[in-house]
Amino acid sequence: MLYDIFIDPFVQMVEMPDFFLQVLWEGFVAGILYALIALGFVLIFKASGVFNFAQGIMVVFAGLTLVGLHENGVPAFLALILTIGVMGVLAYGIERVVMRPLVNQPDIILLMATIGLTYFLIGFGEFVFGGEPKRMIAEELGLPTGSTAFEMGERGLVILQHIDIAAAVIAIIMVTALGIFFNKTRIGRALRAVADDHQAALSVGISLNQIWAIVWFAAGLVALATGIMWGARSDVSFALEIVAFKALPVLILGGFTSIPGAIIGGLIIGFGEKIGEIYWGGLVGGGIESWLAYIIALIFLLFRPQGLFGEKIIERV
Amino acid sequence: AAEDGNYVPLLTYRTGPYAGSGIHIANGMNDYLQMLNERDGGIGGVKIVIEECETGYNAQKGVECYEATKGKNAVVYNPYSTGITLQLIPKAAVDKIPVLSMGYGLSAAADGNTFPWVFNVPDTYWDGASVAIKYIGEQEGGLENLKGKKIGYIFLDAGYGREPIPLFEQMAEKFGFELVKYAVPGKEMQNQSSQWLNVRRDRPDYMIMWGWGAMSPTAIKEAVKIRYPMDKFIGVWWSAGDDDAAAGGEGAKGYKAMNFSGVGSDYPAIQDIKKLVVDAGKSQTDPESIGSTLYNRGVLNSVIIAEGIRAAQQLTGKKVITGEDMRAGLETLDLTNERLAELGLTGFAHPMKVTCEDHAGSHPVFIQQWDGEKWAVASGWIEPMKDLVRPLLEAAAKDYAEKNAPWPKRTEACPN
Amino acid sequence: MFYREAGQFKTSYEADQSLFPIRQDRIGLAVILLVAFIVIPLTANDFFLTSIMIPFLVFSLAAIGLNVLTGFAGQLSLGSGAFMGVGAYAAYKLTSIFPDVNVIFLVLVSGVFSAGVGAIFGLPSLRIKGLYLAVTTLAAQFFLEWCFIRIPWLYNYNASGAIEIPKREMFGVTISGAEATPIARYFVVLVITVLIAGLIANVMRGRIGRSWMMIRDMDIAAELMGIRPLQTKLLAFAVSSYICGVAGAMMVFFWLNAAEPSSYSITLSFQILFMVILGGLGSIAGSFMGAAFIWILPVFLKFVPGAIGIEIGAETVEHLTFMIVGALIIFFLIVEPHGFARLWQIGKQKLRVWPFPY
Amino acid sequence: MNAIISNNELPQDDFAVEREDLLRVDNVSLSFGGVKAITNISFDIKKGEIRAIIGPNGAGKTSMLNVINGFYHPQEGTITWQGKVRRKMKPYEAASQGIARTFQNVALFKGMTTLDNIMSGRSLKMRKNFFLQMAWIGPARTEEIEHRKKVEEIIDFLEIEAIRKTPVGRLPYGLQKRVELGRALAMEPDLLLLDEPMAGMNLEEKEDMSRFILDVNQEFGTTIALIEHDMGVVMDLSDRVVVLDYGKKIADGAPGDVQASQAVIDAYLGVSH
Amino acid sequence: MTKPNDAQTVDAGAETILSVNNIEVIYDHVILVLKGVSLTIPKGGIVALLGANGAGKTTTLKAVSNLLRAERGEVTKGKILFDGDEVQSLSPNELVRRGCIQVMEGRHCFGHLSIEENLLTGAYTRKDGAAAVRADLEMVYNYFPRLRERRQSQAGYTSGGEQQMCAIGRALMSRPKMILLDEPSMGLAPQLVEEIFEIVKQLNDNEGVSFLLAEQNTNVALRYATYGYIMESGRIVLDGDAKALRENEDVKEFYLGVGGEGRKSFKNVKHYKRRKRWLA
Ligand SMILES: Nc1ncnc2c1ncn2[C@@H]1O[C@H](COP(=O)(O)OP(=O)(O)OP(=O)(O)O)[C@@H](O)[C@H]1O
Ligand SMILES: Nc1ncnc2c1ncn2[C@@H]1O[C@H](COP(=O)(O)OP(=O)(O)OP(=O)(O)O)[C@@H](O)[C@H]1O
Ligand SMILES: [Mg+2]
Ligand SMILES: [Mg+2]
Repeated sequence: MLYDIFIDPFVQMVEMPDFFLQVLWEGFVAGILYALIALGFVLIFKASGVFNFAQGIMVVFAGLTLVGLHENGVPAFLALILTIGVMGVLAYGIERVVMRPLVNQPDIILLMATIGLTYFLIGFGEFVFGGEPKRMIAEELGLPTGSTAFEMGERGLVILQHIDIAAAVIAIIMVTALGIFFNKTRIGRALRAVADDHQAALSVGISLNQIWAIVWFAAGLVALATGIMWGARSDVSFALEIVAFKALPVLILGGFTSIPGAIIGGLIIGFGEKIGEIYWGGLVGGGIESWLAYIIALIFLLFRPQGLFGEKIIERV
Repeated sequence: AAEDGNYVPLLTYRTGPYAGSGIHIANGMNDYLQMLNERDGGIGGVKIVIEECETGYNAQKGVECYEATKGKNAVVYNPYSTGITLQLIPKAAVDKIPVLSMGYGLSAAADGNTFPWVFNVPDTYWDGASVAIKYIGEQEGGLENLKGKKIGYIFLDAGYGREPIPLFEQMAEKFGFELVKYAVPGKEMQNQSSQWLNVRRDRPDYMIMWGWGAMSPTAIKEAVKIRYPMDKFIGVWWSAGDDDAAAGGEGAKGYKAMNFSGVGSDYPAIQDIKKLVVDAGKSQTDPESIGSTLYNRGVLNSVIIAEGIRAAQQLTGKKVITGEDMRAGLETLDLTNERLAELGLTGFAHPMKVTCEDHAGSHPVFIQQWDGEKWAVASGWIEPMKDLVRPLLEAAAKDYAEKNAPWPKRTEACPN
Repeated sequence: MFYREAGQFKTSYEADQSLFPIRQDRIGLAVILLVAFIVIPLTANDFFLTSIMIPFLVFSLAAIGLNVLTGFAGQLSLGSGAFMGVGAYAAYKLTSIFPDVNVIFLVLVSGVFSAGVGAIFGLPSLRIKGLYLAVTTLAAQFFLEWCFIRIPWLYNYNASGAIEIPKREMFGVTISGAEATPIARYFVVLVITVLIAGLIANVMRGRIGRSWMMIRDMDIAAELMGIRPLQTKLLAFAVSSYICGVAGAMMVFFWLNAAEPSSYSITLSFQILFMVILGGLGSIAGSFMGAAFIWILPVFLKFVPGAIGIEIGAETVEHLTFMIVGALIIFFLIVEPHGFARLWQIGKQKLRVWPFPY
Repeated sequence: MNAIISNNELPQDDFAVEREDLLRVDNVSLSFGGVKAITNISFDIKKGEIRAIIGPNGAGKTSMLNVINGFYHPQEGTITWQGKVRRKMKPYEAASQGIARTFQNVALFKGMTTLDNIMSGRSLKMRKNFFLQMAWIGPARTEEIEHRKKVEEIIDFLEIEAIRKTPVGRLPYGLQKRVELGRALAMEPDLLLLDEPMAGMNLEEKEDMSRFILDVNQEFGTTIALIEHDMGVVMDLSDRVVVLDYGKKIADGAPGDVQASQAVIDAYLGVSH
Repeated sequence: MTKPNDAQTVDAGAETILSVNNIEVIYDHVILVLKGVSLTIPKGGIVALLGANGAGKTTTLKAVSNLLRAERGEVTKGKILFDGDEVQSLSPNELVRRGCIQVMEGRHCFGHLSIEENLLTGAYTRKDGAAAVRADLEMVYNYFPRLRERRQSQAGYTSGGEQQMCAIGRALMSRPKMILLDEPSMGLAPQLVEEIFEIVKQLNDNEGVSFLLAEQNTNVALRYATYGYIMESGRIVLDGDAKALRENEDVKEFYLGVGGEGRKSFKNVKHYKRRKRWLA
């Protein structure tokens, strides 16, 4: 038993380095994909202190819109542009109908409002697109398919899916772009101000309406990217919404307000989860992935209650 | 609503995470019954009153649908979810409405003596599991050659996927192969890379899958990704959807699955459906999906319902029957080749017969293979290993009755 | 006009501290209880009892449980579904170990197990706060759910992996299992829910309830006034989980009859959370209102079109239901962010000044 | 009239000799990262006195109170409470030893009514357990009513009868401060720490508040440490004053003396009052 | 509303920067807080709004700056004119852009932002370039040297007074024409109180900024203000030139604490219940 826990896994890692590398790669890809979802959450949290429960469904919604348009004969790239437009309209609508009347309310109320939004989008999305899963038009969008295998040793093989590489590249570009946008611009500072105190932000002349429309739109774009990437992995269906839960530990681990935190958190969870499941999961019957991420996050939190890069929780009287 | 017809509530799901599979089933069930209404004016001269109730594959909503519809003289329930089936089993005897769980649900319910109100023709999961192993044995040139082989089992980590495990384990011992299990948690359906990494490491000779909803297409994609030989990958009949296989693209070519309902749309009855129902705009079915595996599965389900009603009408001489009549009818169900031919469904299914003792019947199953675009039959009818399955079934039924003591004794007379 | 407290004078602190100091409120409560205990049983059909009233009461109780933790003690929890599951599995095991003991007693005892589990998962709350605390409760949720699947002992090694409720009687009346009549089950659920709601209302107006609210409103100040944060939070976790556990056990024993692990999934946790927030954080009456909204409204919407003879597909109804419920959630939050309970209060206040506004 | 001596060796005046120390702070230093909030401060609070702590903004006054009731833990120095050196303790332990306070930024329990807020001050004095509370009838109720009587006295005393049932979040600032005082009083503390109790009040209200503070001090014999920026109030109410500036003590003594000190005028008062 | 009131606003438009006409404010749809309040602030004036706790000063200021909505309050009657335009329907940020900014009671700094970032958010609506903003930042630091020392600290951890300075400094950063100051002196050391009012005076003299001050510290407020209004229970009960108010016997007694025989000691205040009120 002790051997199984403390020695065997490491022996395996050394004996089958190709496989270990593959595990690391899968962990990396999973981490990147989680990070993409988490990024959407971070944007909105950073800008309003709202935990946007609807991010998961926005991912589905964006993916379905894209595929749905294509199915109706719109060329792939035009469909992409139209989808971006739809996300813009959605952002404006959310700002107008949900956020604006609820300014200055406690976080939990805003969270609840995004849950209402989730319900609405589920119903609306299924109403428009039906509940059937749809195939992502990855190829049509020019995303690479296929895979490359690297030989290692005699029978070793590390297989890299091109789509995964594309996902990683896109994620890194988005994170950098958003990071710069939010940290280096006037709007970035305003965002953080809004998250701290809506009323005070209003009083210094920050237009919450404008800020919210911008971030919801940005979150919509992230959702679209996420939808494309996740959709290419499995299918675009409402079941994808469940995957969004995976963003929670990532988010919490990285800290709700940090864009790099989303990536680092994603990677920690991705690596931890894959390695844990593959090398230790078998000991308890497998499937530990469903909670391992939370336990990893929990352990980190016990040392840093605000997450790795989160803003310190201010305690003062 | 039901005074002038036989009321058949259909618990379906066209929404939620399992909608991808559920929609086709729902369409198939609905269309066949409608076709009977259109073509024959129903069954035995009375119309079938069809009502769908959306469950979203959620047990609570399923029960709610049941409660809302049972009072309208429902004749039979098809829950299409193991979870809902389990809730309905004890209620069936009390409310006197049979439950037809075709090829799913509680395997033990095949024991008609313990579960007079539950039917799971044509097969239980244990039948399926035994067929899978038998087929692999055939591929290897005999069951004795299974010795030393490694067979992987990837399953949805829920009652559904776990049920076949005892039989697999028993067979592993008996035939000397090694069973490796890969559980896919429901929440991780679309995120199976760990499981498939493990498959890659363990290199099983064959893979068997018990998947549903979004799990199946994802698994097939992942299998393609790790370059698993697809012709050694066999799914249960619920992982046999066209969309499931299509998701894997080119690479999915060669994937196999068990099936017990016909492939394709060349059957006269199905052509009738197309003409009278779908083309007439009376259904939501996408014409292209007619003849797909899950659609046909839905059709077969309705065939059994219809035949059950007909049998009940003959048995009782009534036109509008009750749940109790239906139960008796189902127990005399005998779907012969001749009858299938009459129905315009020659070769659509293996003949099936229900007896009072055996509500499943362990009917033969065939294997189909994906050719990159559609399914093609890849084997003859394979008999389940009844000798293994039946004792297990009976033991399970006994166990169920004990655990749920006091479980009522069968009081229903055997109609034949 | 009708809702006036003028003229009602309280002469003792006892009277002032009673749960319903205003006479109209007392009358209202009496009417509600009368309806619940007499009118409904006399008039309702099976569907109403089984699909509306029983689930509504079970969910109300669960919402009260979560409200204790989130609404009163301010600790966000997304694990109530799993704690309900602990109660359900514990009760199931207890009935199979002690087949002769009264099942209601066992259901009430089962809550003790979830209280224990809840308290364990409450430990990190000393350090982790707010949304971050969600991670602990989520860990509880997913870990426990996994246990329900992976520990076959919990479901007596059933092949189906589910728990099924055996038939049990009390005073010669079958109260659990499929044969139990909806009326019998309704009464059991009603009595337990009303009882626990009453007891918790008592706790809330005393020292312990106050200490929870102190932690919620300003934990630092509470600590500076002598409240021990860990003890207080753990007690809240335990009490909340106890109630959720009992609700979970009732859910399978008196409503569903059988349950799979997925019955206690995160979806359930969220459902309960919605009820609490929409009903009003920190209000027991609100828990009932929230449960009514989240449970009864969709059922109602689902069967309305059929009842009034409109032909639309079952799934369209479902889609519309989702959209309407979603829109209503947002609508009500905009009208009154503090939930139905506050809406009700404001309504009363308006009534008080009626017909002269302000 | 004597010069203010700004180190720790204060001449013992009559007032100090008569009474014993309730609390002593010796050489306490506290810093946050680079910020030194308190540097090597010593002073004492005698039983029964009103001790004012004044100083410019950011001088470390609030931090001092936080140290006294255990919310901050100083890096150096000792605190002696009723003659015994106190170990590092949690705020709730300090509270149970009899230290109560009000806060600079009102820290009421926003979701509760005035009555409940003040009742919450009695938490430490109430004992009945969970199960008794559940039953309500019987001991728990008797206890509750007993304490309610005390609380009503306080409400009466502070003249806030009218807002008894109002949720405190809706009260104007000044009343919130008063409720907060009530809450602290309900703890029946030995030492009451008041952090700017009169900020944001007009004259009339300040007069009322002064009256309350004096009454508490005289009628209940409660020792009070008071931070306040209104010099009129400080001069009139306090027995002794300690002055902080940039975390250091710059003066300590009788109000009149302190007010006359040039160091205090430069650092704090500006134009003389 | 009466005719003269209307007439007044029309012809006063020229030199009035802000006029509040007979407004009513209701919170939560049921709590009537302001019962017809009218104020006029001349361009370049410093007007003090005095009154006891809960009189409605804060509410009046929020009504002007349109922050009531965020508190579920609304103006149900009356008109507010800023710089000649009706502003009730404008968003708060539009008001700031037009030059009317509020310093909220109770500080409301952005706790997670550093002091400097807090100040910079004040310049959010400005479009006149980074250099000008930097210059103003310098100006604020010169007014409040303490802030310069703490510029990198998170505002949430600074002392109460530091936060107050930060809030005022932040408002100055928007280069307003008019500032609504809600209890600026609260929690500030006496020296600083004087300084703040000196700053107010300077801004008023040099840049022509107008002020509406809600203050409890009547003494200082009336020294610096040109005009004063006294509120009670949601109504204006007295108004007049600051000088006249300072001389008013009632004001002297209840707000300035100088009865007939000079300042009385807080120690000797009698414990008596409510005193005379202008309104019963
Ligand atoms: N959000 C709110 N909801 C309900 N009532 C409120 C709200 N805000 C203020 N009030 C009420 O409005 C009245 C006026 O409050 P306001 O804050 O304007 O007074 P103020 O004159 O600024 O007092 P202070 O000097 O204490 O700041 C008070 O009675 C208060 O209870
Ligand atoms: N938790 C903390 N972290 C960092 N710095 C702190 C913390 N607490 C206080 N400080 C700093 O210590 C110094 C003293 O703060 P304190 O609150 O004690 O001042 P104060 O004397 O009460 O001032 P005021 O009269 O303005 O309230 C301030 O500069 C403040 O920024
Ligand atoms: Mg301070
Ligand atoms: Mg105010």
